[in-house]
Amino acid sequence: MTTQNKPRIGVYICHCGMNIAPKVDVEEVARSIQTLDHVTVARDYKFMCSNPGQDMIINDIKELGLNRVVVASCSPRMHEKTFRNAVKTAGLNPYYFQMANIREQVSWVTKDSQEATEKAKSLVAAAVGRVFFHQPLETREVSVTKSVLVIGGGIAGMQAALTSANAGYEVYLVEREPSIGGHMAKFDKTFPTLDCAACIMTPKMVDVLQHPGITLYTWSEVHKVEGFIGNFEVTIKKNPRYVDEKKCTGCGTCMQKCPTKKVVSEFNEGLSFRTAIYTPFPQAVPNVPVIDADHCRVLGQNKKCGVCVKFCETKAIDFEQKPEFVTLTVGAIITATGFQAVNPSGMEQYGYGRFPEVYTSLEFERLNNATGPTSGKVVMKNGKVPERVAIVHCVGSRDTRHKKYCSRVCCMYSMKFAHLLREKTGAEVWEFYIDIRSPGKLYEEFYNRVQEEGVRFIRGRVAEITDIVDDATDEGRLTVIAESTLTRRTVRVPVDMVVLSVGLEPARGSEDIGRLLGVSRDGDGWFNELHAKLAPVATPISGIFLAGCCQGPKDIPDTVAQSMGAAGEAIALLAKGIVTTQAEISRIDPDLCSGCKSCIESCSYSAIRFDEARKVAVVNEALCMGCGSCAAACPSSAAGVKHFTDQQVMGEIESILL
Amino acid sequence: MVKSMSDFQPKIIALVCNWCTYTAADLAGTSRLSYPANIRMIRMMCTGMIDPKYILKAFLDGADGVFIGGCHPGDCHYINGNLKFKKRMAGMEAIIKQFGFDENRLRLRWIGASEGPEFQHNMTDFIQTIQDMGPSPAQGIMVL
Amino acid sequence: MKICFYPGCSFATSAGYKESTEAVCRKLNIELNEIPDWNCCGATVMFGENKLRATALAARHFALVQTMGFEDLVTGCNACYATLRKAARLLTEDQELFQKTQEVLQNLGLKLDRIPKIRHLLEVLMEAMPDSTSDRYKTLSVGAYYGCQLTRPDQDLDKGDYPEILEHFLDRIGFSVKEHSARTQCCGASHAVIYKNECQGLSQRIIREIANKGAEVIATICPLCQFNLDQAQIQDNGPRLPVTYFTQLAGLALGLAPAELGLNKLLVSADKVLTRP
Amino acid sequence: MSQNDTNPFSTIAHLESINQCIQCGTCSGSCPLADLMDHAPRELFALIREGAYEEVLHSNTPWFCVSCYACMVRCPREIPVTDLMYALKEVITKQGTAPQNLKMPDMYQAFSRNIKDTGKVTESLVMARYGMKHPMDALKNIPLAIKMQMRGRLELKAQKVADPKSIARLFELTETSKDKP
Amino acid sequence: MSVYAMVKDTSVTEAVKAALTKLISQDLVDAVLVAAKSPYSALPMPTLFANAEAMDGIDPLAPAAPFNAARQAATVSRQATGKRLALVLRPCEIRALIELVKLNQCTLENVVLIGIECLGRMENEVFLRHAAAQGDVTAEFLKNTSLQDDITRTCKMCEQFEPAHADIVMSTLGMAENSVLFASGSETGEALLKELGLSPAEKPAERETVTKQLLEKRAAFKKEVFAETSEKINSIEKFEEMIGTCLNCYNCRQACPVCYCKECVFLTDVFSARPETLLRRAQKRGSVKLPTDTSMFHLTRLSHIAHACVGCGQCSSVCPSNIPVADIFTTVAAQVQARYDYVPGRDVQEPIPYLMFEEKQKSGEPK
Repeated sequence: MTTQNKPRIGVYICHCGMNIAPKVDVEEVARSIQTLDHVTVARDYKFMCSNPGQDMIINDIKELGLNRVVVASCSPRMHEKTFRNAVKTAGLNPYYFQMANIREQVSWVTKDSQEATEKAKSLVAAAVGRVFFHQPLETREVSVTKSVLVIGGGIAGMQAALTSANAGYEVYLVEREPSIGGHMAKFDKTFPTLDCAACIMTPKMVDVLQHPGITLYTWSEVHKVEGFIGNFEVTIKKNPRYVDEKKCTGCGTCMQKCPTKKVVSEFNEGLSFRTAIYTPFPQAVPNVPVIDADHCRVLGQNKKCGVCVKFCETKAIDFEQKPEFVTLTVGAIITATGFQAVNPSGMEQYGYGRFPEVYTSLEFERLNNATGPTSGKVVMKNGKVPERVAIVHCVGSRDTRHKKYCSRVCCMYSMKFAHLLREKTGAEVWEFYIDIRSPGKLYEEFYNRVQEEGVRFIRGRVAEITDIVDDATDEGRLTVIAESTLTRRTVRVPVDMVVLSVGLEPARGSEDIGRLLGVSRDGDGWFNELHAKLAPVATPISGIFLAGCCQGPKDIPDTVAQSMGAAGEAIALLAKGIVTTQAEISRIDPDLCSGCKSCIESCSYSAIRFDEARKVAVVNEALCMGCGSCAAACPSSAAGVKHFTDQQVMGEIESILL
Repeated sequence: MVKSMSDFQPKIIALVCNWCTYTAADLAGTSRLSYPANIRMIRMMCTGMIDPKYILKAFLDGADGVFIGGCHPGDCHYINGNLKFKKRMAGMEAIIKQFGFDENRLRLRWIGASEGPEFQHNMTDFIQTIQDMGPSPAQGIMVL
Repeated sequence: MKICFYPGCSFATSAGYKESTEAVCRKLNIELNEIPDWNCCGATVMFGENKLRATALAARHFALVQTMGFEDLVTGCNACYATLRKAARLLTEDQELFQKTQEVLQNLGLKLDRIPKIRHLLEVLMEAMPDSTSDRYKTLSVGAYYGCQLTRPDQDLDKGDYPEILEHFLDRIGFSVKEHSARTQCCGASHAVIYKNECQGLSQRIIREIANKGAEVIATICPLCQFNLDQAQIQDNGPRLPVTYFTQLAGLALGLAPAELGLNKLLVSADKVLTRP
Repeated sequence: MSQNDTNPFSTIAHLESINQCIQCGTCSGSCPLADLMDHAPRELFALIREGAYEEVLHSNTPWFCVSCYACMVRCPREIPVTDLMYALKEVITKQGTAPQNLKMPDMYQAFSRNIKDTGKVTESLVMARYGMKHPMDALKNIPLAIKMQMRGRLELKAQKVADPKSIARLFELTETSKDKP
Repeated sequence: MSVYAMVKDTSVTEAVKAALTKLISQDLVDAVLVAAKSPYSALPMPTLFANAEAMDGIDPLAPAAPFNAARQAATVSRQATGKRLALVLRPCEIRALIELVKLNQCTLENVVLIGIECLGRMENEVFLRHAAAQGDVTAEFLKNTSLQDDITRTCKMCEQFEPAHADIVMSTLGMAENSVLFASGSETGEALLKELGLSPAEKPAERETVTKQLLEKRAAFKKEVFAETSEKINSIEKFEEMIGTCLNCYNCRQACPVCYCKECVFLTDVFSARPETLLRRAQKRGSVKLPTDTSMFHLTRLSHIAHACVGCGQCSSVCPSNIPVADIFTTVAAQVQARYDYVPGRDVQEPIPYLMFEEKQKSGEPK
């Protein structure tokens, strides 16, 4: 409170028609407030929020030189904005204003009018005591860089990138595998319409590659993220491909000639091998191979080889490539890091890893896929077509020892598998389930169709899979044991092949991405959305959004819809181009700050960074939500929320009690 | 229960969070749920913003009771501001108790934005509790 | 090494478990301090009749162990192991049960303060047995059979459905071990004695699986499992596999003679397998 | 699950965990003797939840539990199925409602009586006492008994603790009845 | 398992000097902060030595500490300088230092903590009186129980006289005359002891009994003080009587090692009362003593550091009005620390209670 603008307070008591006046003696309140220090004028009026009411304030400010205004009327949640605008139009900073709620919290809830009047006087005095310490506040605009970073190149990341780019914004898509496509690229068909995954996805992948607005970084990782909404400085680490993307034509000769043939193919879920120089699958985008340094004879065991160099017509092979770091500024970040399948070897009773004919769902997808290890023919390891196959639902899901949640997609993909088996092999299919969950559009109809195709649905969670057979003729087969709860029989079904419908868990490395971005994760490792219903794609860190399974298990339709939603939020931010910071946010006085970082520990929005040079904490105004946790944690009150300072709050308390 | 010391009118400071308890208070108002006029409410953006010295100042300046109203855990507009304040409560209670203020003169309750009736009940109940307890020991003595 | 040992009711009448355990412990100079005046642990019966009584029956030993000044209590039978561990768990979880049990034992002149750690004889030998120095038994292929209650319900010694510690042990002391899928399948326990026909299949299934996987001998760690697998073979015409105790095999590995190990007490004789050079 | 006074199982520890049962059948699928049971273990939980106490009291299911714990380690809701089977047997024994012709309760009775009398279990004596109620069953075991005798594994003399009266005293002190659980 | 060594010399002070000077002469550390007599006063002050010869006046076992040296130790270890530093501190000073590390005020990086088994300190003027009477107060103090009764009231109730967090511990309890026991408290400590080449020794048996007796005596006195103090301040009026002579000089804040604020909020304009506020308070209450907010100061300071109070007693020592501030603060601190099951200085990884708010919580009543 500088000396030249010595407070001159105007107080206005509203009748609010019949809502305040009869119960609260507004004249008496005005009279008593007039006696308080620094109160220049105290009036009462029938409808303060009406135009004449507001004009009264504006005129008083102009004529009487008021520099503080108090209105005692309804709840500030109703008309604080209205009166602040009035004060502003009179040329006074809108934050030189305070309301006293004498309607909802006095006249409407107090029986005796004498008591109501006393309470009103006390609350108005409190408002006067507070407004005395008010400071002029401004909101600030922060410009937003018109570009988006998308982390993860699966269907979610691709969709988010395409929608954002189609809105005309620069998009940087980072994918750590050699090609975009994610898990969906591994699928053969997708439920419920049995579209072929490649048919609906490859066009999108090509769009991403060719879209002028999208810069694609595959075989790369996000290395560091700094800054805040509108101004994120992102460092991307491009791992060496040892193949020059510009020169390579994707002819594939190097991959045929490479002598190292026995590397386990991650893309084929370990069911087949690949060479040291490889693309994960034929329709890879970009169609440029990478050299797996560990297994390459030259890079890994520094032996002499160079077969690929010899056969590459465009001389694209370059063993000297080093990791490159690219830094760029983006306005928004969309996380689409996806999921990975739960590893069922922790459930010994299912024998995964011990019995060769027990497959996980992703492995079975590869068996079905034309580019898979068996070129789409569903055959056992011995090459024969299975005559009877069991599909086991809820493997690792809905189980407090593993994943207590339902992974939402396994019932539907299990039924898809049953259909493919019936169609391709005519094998007898036994599907063991607890509850069929088919909630989406055409989902129940798909379940019905699979029933029609003669799939045997047994309601019972599989207790055990064993290679002990009850009758000798089933030698070499696996026996699936479960209680068929609807017929109260324990069924022991000899089968040739078992498919474990494993649940979903967060992708490997999502913990690091969470730490890089400051986005917290729930008990199961999925990223926390800001609000499950009101802000499902936002995170507590403004400017960072979530798309797809990284926020929780979901099927492809929901993933694509959510990705478009996340892109929508990002576009809204970029389109506006500016972010107006709140006025009532925290400020840390560098002279008082002892550098103890208690405020940083308390801040849930990672909105305070530590200036190592000056050894003080500094608020990032664009991220601060004004919650005040830092103010309460700071003993010296170096940290304080503007408009809720110690003086203001204690001024209010003191005016009530003394 | 006969109203003891009927002439004693407690003065109670209520520090409440804007998003939940203050909204519930407004709702109690619009639903015309009346309660005694001893409460003086101060609007904070979050209970996580309440500095311990506000509570000490209230008691030393003669408040007979201090009520803190916040959002239910999990509903906090700022994720976990309410839990930050709850962690300080134990320490505050120990301090005021040692200096002769009954621990129950300080009360923390979660009141959601839609809980108008609960708000009314909490106000009436707390006022009655303080009424029974009688004036604060800091009343009528010179606090240095 | 000194251990406090709880033999259990079927130790003496077993097919050489007592003899082989004592012989092996003598050889490895492990001092077997048998609890004096031990009583029946109640096995799978008493907890089905009266929880307090079953706990008291088991806890009587905890008081005796305390007076003997031991921290751990070792037993060789899965049923005793599971029952004693269940009583120990209940006493630590349920304060009221602990007080009531204390009162009952006080009445019998016993003081219960501390609950010992219950360990299986296999754990003791896993630490004490030296690695094999000869490959005399490398040609003898053994199937390890755990029964149910060593690794269930707590799964702290090893995984409940697919344990491997007995395999590692037998391999380390010089036998050739055959993997199989019946390692924790149930042999029918006490029901096999009363419902012979209904439970016959359980034991035969286990023996067939171990034989199919190429084992010539079965190693067990519980008197009841040994009894069921042994007597199930004299009824049917399936494969003949001698059902030994892991302590008997350990004895052989230490160079002790079969006679000292009570191997003559098996129903399905092991002579043919053991006399091979 | 109505906690009214007619629920004879209300004293069982952790009984409330059966509220989480999703009737998935893993326990019965894992149970070695499920085929001999009139109800699957999960069915008993459903019956208790619906208040059909009589049907549970007269069920033979708990008496076929071999206590192998396979159900307990695999239950996706971590319900202590085996412990609950023991507790059900305790209530059924006290209520005296086990099915009449069932062999296992009589075996358990003989087993328990042998402990009460001597403090230990001597298999032959338990089989003898059990044989009084089920002579045919006992006789079937004679050939096996002879084989055991030939290998010196048949103990006919009762094994005893030093002071059997103290064990009998233990039984008295832990006596609980239907109305005083 | 700790490693022990023993040094015997003409006096305890010489014994300590013999060992500590080696730290620099054998280039094990670059500097040592240890209490030492300056040429100008017998009162030992924390002094930073960089060469062995200068360490002549060191006397860390002297029963005197002008202030809690944690604050000085924190200034020299504000951030890692790459230099190896040995800090010779009392248990309450080490515990305060650990709290300051948690508050990012200093670091333990390449710092060696040499803890003293502290048998208590005297008020400065009492120590100086004894120093005037006989030369080597330290030796006399260890022998003569009457001198031991002259230690401050707060020291008489201190149960944590064994340093917990130290790499090396120097102790005298139960030792023969003129000899000091060196015990290792960590691997670094063990390595240093070996480097110093002190003659290994066994822990004397009677140390056990002597320590136990002292602990019981201190615990009993502490109980007594807590009960007495709690009784004396269990109403706001009684508290006012206790602080009736407080001058708002804020010495107690200045001396407190864990009161780390660069500028106390009570010195900022938040608490500089304005004329009309004072007038209004006087109108409402009839009168107002100046300076105001005295109770507010003590209670607010309590709410800031009650969890971190290490019971060093310096606040009482520096109070010009001889108010038993330490009695009040240790009594309340014990209650607050018990409620959070938090022991200041116990473990540098143990977070400050207020900064650990559980994420998920059942929504039931918060009480």
